[in-house]
Amino acid sequence: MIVKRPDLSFLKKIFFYDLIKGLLLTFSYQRPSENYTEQYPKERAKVAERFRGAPRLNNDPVTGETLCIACNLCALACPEHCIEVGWERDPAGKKALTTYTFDLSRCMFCGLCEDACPTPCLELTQEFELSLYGRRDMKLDRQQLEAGVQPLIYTK
Amino acid sequence: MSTKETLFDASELTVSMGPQHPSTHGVLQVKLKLDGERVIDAECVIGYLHRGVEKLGENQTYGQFVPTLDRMDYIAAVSNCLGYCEAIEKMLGITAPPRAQYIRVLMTELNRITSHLLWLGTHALDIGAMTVFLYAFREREEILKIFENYCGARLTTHMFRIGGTQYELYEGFEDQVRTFIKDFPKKVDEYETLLTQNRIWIGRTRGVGAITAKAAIDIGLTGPALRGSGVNWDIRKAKPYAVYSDFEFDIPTGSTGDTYDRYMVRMEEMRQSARIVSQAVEKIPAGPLMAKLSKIIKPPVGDIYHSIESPKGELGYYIVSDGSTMAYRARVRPPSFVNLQALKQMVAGHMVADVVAVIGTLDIVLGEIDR
Amino acid sequence: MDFAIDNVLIPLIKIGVVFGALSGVIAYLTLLERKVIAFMQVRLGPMRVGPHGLLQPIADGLKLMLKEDIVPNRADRWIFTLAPVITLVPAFIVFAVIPFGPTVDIFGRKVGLFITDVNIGALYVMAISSIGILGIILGGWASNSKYPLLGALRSAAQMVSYEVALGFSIMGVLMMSGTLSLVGIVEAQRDSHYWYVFLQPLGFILFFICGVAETNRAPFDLPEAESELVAGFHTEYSGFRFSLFFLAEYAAMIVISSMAVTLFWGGWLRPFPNIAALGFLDIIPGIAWFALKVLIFLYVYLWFRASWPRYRYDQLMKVGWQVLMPLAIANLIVTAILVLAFGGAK
Amino acid sequence: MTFLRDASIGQFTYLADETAVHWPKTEEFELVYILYSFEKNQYLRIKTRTKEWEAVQSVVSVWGTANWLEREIYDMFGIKFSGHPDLRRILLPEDWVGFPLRKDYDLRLQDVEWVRKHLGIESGQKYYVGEARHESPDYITPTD
Repeated sequence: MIVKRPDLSFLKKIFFYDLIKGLLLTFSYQRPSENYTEQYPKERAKVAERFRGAPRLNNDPVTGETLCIACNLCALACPEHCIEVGWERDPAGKKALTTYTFDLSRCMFCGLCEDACPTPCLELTQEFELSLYGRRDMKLDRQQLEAGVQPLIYTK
Repeated sequence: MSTKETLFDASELTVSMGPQHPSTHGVLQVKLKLDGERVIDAECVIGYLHRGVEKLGENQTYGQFVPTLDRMDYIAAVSNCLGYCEAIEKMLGITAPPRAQYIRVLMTELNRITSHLLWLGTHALDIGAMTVFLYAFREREEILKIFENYCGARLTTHMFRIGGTQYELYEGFEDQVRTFIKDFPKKVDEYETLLTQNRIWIGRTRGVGAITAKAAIDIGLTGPALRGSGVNWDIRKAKPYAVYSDFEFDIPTGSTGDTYDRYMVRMEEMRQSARIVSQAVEKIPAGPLMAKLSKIIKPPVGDIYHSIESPKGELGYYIVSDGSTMAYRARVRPPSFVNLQALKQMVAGHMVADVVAVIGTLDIVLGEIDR
Repeated sequence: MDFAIDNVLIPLIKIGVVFGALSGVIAYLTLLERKVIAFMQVRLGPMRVGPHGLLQPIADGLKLMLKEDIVPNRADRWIFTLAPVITLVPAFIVFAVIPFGPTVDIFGRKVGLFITDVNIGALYVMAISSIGILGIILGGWASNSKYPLLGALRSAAQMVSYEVALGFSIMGVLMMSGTLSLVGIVEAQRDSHYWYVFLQPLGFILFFICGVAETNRAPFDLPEAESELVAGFHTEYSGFRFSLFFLAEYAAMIVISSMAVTLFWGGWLRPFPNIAALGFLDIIPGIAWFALKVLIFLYVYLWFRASWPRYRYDQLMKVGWQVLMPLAIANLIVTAILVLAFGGAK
Repeated sequence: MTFLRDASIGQFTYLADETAVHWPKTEEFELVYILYSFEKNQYLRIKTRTKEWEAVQSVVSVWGTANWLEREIYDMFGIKFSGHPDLRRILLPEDWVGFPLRKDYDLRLQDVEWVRKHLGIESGQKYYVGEARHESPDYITPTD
């Protein structure tokens, strides 16, 4: 299917037909209803429900302690080696989670850890405002992960 | 390319459109030898964005390598992902279930539209038409919202896994896509009113960067750049992968191979992609999303070359596996890398302002060139 | 005492008023530009600085004042500082001749709403506005680096060639009105009951196209095209010096618009000057009409910029010499014949 | 080992890709040419093995595409192509030492040295002691 190459008839050239057509189009878009910008700090962006943002360790809603069984699958799945899971055997012989660090500065939010986690514990929330003041704060420890990253709301 | 001495035999002025130049799409440095306004020679210096993707491929498991591929051609991340997943599936000898195939085709075609919209915006912006950029990005925003709702990310989507797709369609999906497809052709007509018959646009793009079909094949041009020169070759038709054979769409080709033809070819391709998407939305079959395969992917020893039609051209994957969980060699054939070679031929003899137009029409993405 | 007031005090007040208003108008013209183009592009334009971005020009002005003023090391320091002044001054002194309104009496004294009524007005405007080109060439050359040099040569060639076509396109009006002084032209339009745009449509179109090209704007803004030569002749400038170039460009825009209004659209006359039925239009003073018309022209300037791509350099020259020039001369000849045929200058 | 694949014999007028694979055990490079013919709509893959120190005949004269492809192979593997118009490094800086895609090229230590030498700062790269994953490395990450 050969692409056509339309050409301007001489008459149209005289009366700037093509140029005026362009002008009318831009003029027609001036209605405020057509507006598309979003005033970011005041109007918050509508984030999709499946958005892959900052990670969070979920706790069991009933008993309150963590769902994580320290299986280290998420650390192996992560291409960027961001996760380090610390665990030790509790008296019953089962693994218990002690420390859990997640290096947010290297994470690319690919969601592989979320897929690898057998329990609904590790979850990428819809939080996207992750700018912090130091690289050291980027290494989230267990408490921060359970509470989820608190965004600092832009007040002015 | 004439190497005659310059007009007043003054030494040529070498101007370098440096890596941070506003109109090179990414970090590309073009060393131009100018004789006054006329370009004698253009030499591209690349490598500023080299991240060693292929070396990464050898040190990451097959599943982990997929997100890195999204960062290669960050504008058409979905087709990178599709090409790689299909190559590995071919090696494993499995095929994704039909529902996953349909979702894959649908998402890749939507991604093709976003890539062409971004190309249109930046190409028109380089030549001066500022408003087309804003209109094109308004449409692109709609598609990115669909991606965000579906897989959680807008640009580096990491949408497919080896063996199928990870995410089920969210409930509002069909009608969100239908509303987009319903008014998209009208929007493309709007871009055309601003550009196609505009005498300034015609003056700036006709006869600029022309390349014959034979020279294009020899230098290895693929995709819309090749089809602009009249070669009717599209991998979706030549070697149908996924379920492309179920849809009917046609392949636009140009006649003279100049910037205007490539512009018209891509505009037509956007309409064809919209056609495919509208057919795909109606015929998504029910069924499982992932093929049955073990958690740890170990393809048999051997190698494979699988190429798909990415918005920029033929995107090929050559994977050698030695039976372990990591690829022994993961070679990516990037379309922009090979298309950029044609810049030298296309630009010789033109004005400085045309270099910008030609870079725009080649639609290069530096992430893919430098790997 | 009377003489002193008439010839010294009043002109000084007028000059003060005109330049005060002018710099205010230029500042808000930059905001108007960003707002109009923004709305055409489905976005909002500056909203953060003050309600709906109204304080944005002041913020820009302040920013440019406070910004560091870099002079390239091997630049020719003297010419580098002189160049923006050479471009700005002509753009401002042209306003001495432009009639904003009819002579009106304030406190019982007859005062003309224009600074001076020089009887060679049109020639004065042409001469002064061609000096601006020198500033651009010097600016480009003095900053001693590749891009500004290319940009300066390009814009100089462009302005010179469109200057000539501009001059020709005005001739038709001068023949019709018989006088060079701008106030005279407007009065001639009032007496002849027609605005010259109806008598000289081709002349007006040519004038406006050349005017747009003259000020490096809209489809002809190749010299300072961001995508090719970074920023043309004022690449190396920053801070205060850049703001001078910036003001000069907008002042030139206002000059061309007000010239178009005075020559072709009947300066301060209300739309149908002599038809008594529309008497009620007289309530709005002449100067308001003038301002309204200039505003329309500025809007058209911005409208061009938002909707069209940019000409390439050689096409720009081709249009200038091969299309506009012959048309302007043809228009000149035709008007000459008509004027002679219908009995001398009115 | 010189071979010249004349495009006209098999109508393979289009060289899709040209790449190399490094087999350190037998100290060989394997050059892979992927051709495609428009008439037959057929892909063809040609593989040849050369010793690490041998030069290979360049195919730039047959297909123009090979120009940059071969420059990249030289850049990544160090295979010299005789008859290539200008064989220079294409992606890496000119003075880069070593060829990254070889198996024996330990990426991480090389990066740390290059950054220290050129930029004079300690590279933030967490380096893993031990070879690339062939010899079952013990991933010790120094606590930083």
